[in-house]
Amino acid sequence: MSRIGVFTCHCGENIGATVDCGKVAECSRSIPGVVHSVDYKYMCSDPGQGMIKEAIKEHGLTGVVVAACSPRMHEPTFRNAVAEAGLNPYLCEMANLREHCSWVHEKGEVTTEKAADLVRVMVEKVKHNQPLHPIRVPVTKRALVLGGGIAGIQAALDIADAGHKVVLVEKSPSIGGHMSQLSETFPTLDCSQCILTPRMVEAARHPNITLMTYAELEKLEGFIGNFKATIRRKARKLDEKLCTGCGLCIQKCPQKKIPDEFNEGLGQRTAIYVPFPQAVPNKPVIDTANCTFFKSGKCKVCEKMCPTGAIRYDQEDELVTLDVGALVLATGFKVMRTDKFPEYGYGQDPDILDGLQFERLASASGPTLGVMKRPSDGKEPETVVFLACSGSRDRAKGVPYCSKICCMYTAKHAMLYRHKVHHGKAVVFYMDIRSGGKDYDEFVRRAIEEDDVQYVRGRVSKIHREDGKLVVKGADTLQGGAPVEIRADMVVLATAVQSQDGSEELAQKLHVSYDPYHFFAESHPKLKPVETNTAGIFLAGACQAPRDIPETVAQASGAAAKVAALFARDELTREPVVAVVNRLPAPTFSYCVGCFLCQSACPYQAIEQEEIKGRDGSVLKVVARVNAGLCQGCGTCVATCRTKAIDIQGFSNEQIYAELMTL
Amino acid sequence: MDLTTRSRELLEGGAVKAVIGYEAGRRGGIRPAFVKEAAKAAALVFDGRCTQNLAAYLTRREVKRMGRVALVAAPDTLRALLQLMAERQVKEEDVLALAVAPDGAVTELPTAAAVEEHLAVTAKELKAEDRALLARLDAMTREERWAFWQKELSRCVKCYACRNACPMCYCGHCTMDCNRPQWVPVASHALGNLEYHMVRAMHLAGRCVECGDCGRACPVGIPVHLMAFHCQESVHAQFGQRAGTSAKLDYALSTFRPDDKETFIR
Amino acid sequence: MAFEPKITAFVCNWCTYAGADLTGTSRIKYQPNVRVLRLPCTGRIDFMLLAKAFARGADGIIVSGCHPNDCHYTSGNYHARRRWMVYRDLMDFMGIDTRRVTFSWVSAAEGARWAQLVDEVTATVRELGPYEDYKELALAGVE
Amino acid sequence: MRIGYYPGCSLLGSSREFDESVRAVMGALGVELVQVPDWNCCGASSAHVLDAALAAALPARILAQAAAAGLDEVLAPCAACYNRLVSAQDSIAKDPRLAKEVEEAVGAPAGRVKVLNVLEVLDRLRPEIQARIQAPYARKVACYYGCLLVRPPRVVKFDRPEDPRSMDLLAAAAGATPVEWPFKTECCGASFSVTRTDLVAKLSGRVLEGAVKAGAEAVLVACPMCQSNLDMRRPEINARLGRDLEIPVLYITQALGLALGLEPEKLGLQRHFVPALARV
Repeated sequence: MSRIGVFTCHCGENIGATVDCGKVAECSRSIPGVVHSVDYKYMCSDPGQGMIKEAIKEHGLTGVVVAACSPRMHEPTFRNAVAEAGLNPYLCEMANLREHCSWVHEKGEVTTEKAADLVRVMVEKVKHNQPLHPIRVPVTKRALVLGGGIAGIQAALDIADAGHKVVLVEKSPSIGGHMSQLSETFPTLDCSQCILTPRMVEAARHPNITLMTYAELEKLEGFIGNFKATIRRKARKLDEKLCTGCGLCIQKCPQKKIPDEFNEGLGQRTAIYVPFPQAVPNKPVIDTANCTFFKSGKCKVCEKMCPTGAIRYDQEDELVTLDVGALVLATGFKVMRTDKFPEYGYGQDPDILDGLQFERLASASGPTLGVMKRPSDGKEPETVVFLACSGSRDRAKGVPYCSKICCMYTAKHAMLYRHKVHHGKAVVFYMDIRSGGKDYDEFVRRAIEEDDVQYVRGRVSKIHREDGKLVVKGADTLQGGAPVEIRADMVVLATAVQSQDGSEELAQKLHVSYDPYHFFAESHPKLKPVETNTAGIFLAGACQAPRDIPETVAQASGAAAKVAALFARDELTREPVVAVVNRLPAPTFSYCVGCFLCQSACPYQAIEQEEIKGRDGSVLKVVARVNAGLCQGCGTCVATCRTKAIDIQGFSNEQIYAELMTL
Repeated sequence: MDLTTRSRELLEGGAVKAVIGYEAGRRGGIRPAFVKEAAKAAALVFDGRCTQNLAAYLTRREVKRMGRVALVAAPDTLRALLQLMAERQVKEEDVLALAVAPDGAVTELPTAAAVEEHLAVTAKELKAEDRALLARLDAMTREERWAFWQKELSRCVKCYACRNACPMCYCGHCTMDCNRPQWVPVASHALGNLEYHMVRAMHLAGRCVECGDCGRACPVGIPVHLMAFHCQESVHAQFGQRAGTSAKLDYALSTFRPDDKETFIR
Repeated sequence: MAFEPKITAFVCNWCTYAGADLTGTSRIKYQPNVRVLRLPCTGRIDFMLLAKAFARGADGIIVSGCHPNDCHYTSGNYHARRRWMVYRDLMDFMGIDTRRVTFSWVSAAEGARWAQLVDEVTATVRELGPYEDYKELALAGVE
Repeated sequence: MRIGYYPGCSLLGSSREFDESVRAVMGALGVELVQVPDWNCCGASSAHVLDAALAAALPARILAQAAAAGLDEVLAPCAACYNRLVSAQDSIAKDPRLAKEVEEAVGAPAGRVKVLNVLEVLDRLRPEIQARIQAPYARKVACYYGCLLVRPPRVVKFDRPEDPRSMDLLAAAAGATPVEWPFKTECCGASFSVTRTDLVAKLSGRVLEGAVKAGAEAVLVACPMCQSNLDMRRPEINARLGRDLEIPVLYITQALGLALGLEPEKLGLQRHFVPALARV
């Protein structure tokens, strides 16, 4: 027999002014099963909580209803209080008299009646509550960081410095990411590689960090604290242990005409290559699609040249399985390519570049060694036009969002160009200048005022080539939309920042949500910016949204702090609001008939198949089982189950039915 | 090869433990037959009168215990067989479907793929009388439909013949049997009857192969099958899939498309 | 006494319940006819609950959760939406008055929208009057 | 092949040679053109800036007439007519209220007749064209599409909006060598032809100059307005450019007709202001 206590709170005037709390307490006293009902000014205060604890002991309560504010506000408070009095905390429920009643209705009998109804509903629910116990899961104290750009490097270093093991997985042959391609960085114009490469080396040398470059995540199973990740280590065709990185193979490789990804196609590389001289690890890979030996069966120059005999043509991809407790996603971004711009010639003109290509052109380690030469003929460009918002904020291009970094890097580009070509003319077409950030606007002003970059507010409708020049046609909206035509030698499109290729597939592999543009979705836009909706998977950098370097680094450290906090514990406890499949004695075993139609309803793949075996080992029945570590308690499976075999703790069929039948 | 000869071979060779088919019953009727001995295979018949969906027997414990069986199957039986495979109630290797052509020739369909292929050429079509009644209901006002069903369901005695006849009603523990909480009242009164039939229809949405056996089983002649048909047609119209078309069919109500159209949601 | 409809609302914890909390915090007033039942997710809302709400004498029902894409559990609302698409069809087929059932998305940020929704539904159902058909039926269940 | 035919006003007047050459080429390729009975003005140039309902109703009536005559597809060679017909269909499809209004005005629903431009129809016939070439039109040509055939892309859904290809492929089929040039869809000045000849001279002048610079010996068009502006306004253009450009402007159907061995007079080549006959 239930012995329920009802505690009605006035919340000062908040409830008391519109609801007759005394009457609510009195009505509640007459509900069958209620043995104690009081009202008090502030239930959440110390004396208020004391009243609840006292009553539990004095009346031997088996359930508590606190009629006060929203459970989203004070449920933990009252459940703790109840637990302190020795009652299972999950035997306490709250009736929401404040947000759902007193604050939204006028003072009067109807409102008091509604308040009494709300209490009655919760009393009937709590009668069907079961004592529940937090779920404990162990934690594997090793993190997996996906993506070896600055976000991944920073996150890995911070986690490693906190004393935990990290595996840093990067899909290309070297860590470094986009930042390693940049020439100089805004707003300080310090050389990107000079500040990045020490961190790359640090990551490689850190005793807690294992680097896996030229590798990708194949599969992820498990749940927070207990993930099992399968990594595909792509075949470098090289024994990394033997290779000393001397580079002889690269020098002698006869295949030298392959467009160089690191230089964004502006340079060429060999078939056996390291992406750039400062690569970490400094171990080459063989690009089998372009290698003469792999294409024709003849060559093997690299094998002949290698002083340590490290070349392995027959090496295969290798699958490695890792137990990890947390993941940091730091897979970065890509930029829209110029071929997406029909109005600017479908990417056919070699002198129309995207921002990353310009970075390589301006970089001291780039294909021109930092000398301004336009790609078509190697001449020094005398007029360069920069187009901000190329593709961004443009619904027709499918990118309605702002790419965030372009205003700043366009100013930087124009500035770098002016520093290198003193007599050159730099023109920027822009929509707005968005330069929020420390020292950012000052930087843009410097470009305009000190470096004489001409800023034209307007869009460019067309670029075509005429008499060896690129004719850039636009409008100057500050001059009443007057047509502007500039004959340029080179055009740089600040193309949109987009989610990395394969983001959608990766998100689905990991069961994290993503936005319509395939950027990974944070758990809460303001309060949980580095968490995903999947516990134990965190976000860092531009895989979530366009970001600049300082923001990326800050977020990476944030994600690392979350991982470190998770790893500070040996065990995790989770709310026991999870689904459970009922179990019965033989021969029924469970109401579950094993149709598993609930399986696809589960957003977390938490429903497994369990074989119930007889003494002889034969399978008697296959039924569903919920992995409590994976289950997040949405209850979609419950509504799907025809036999009512599956139910959810805390919101069980009996509880909800009892609530409904009270109305 | 005809049904009897083939059945005899299958039983003699031990390829199957039983042939589930039809035989002549009393007064010129037809009844299901479970032939376990080759000698009795001669009793098997297959003609237009053989409408009962024999797939309903496949999930019975007694049949499951037999081992591999051959199943004399009309198209709806085959659909039910595929749906049962999709719902993991029947294993591909446990059933050999025997489709009988009008001339008596037997086609053996040993795999799900073979069944799917066989069915792919026969489009599912509702019977003219069912279509007519559905159209009539569709043309009614809401109030008329309410009155129609109230009148029909007032005859329901909750004998569960419809549930027993249905190949998809294999749940050991039906929602109707659930008493904690007692979702649906046990007694056969207006509320319980409506709730029972709506639950059944919803539970068949996306799963019903539209064989109509539930309606034929009803002793008081309620067109109970139309409720399931309606749900099934709703699933087909909105999500573009039919139950019993593939042994790997995803359940329409536990899958989704983000762009499912939501005209009525505010 | 004038007819006051009884409205039962099934809402998810993360969006609509939180949205209704915000209505309170913002002190936006609305009709007191609604009784809210909190569930973790719209995916948890069994169609049977809607049937039982009518059986218990509800004149109107609100079912509300997170907007598409916003589900706390990623996809519970998508599953719920499919279920409702079919169940609403079935209700209509059986002659149940679907004007009395309102499906809606109300996010945690839409406090004003929740108030507006409750007011609109209350007004609509008040106009429709008590759900006599179902009440008669429910009486049969009492015996 | 049997296809509906909507000539529109230009093809009866200022651009008779377009009508003549379309009919000649289609005849040579065995296509039967069935004129839409009792057709009316498409509303081009003015209706759509004055009255949205009228701009939809005029094309709707044409299409209703076509549907009533049992036609599934209608060829509208004039690019302006084509654009109006397609745009009206689009706005009617998107706006049920407009659809109702138009249906009341016309007395019949707009129907589902597919509207095709001349390049679309010829593109289907490319294999036949290639097979019947008798006198390859072996010249360097600049294919000039103008604006109406490809814009707005979401409505007309034809070819690549900024760098269309279909005419180039047809010209190549006729034995010509299409040049790469940046003015394929540049504005010719269109209906300013009458009111602001100075603007037309400037805009069309750039187009022509571009074609010449790219090495073209002829400009090919598929729009009466492009043709008149580049051809009829040549004196103004030349005056403005201070040059004496003599490059002829042919309809794609005229070039194809020549390649198919049809007589120049049948293709209306004698009607041009800038002598085309002498140079073909």
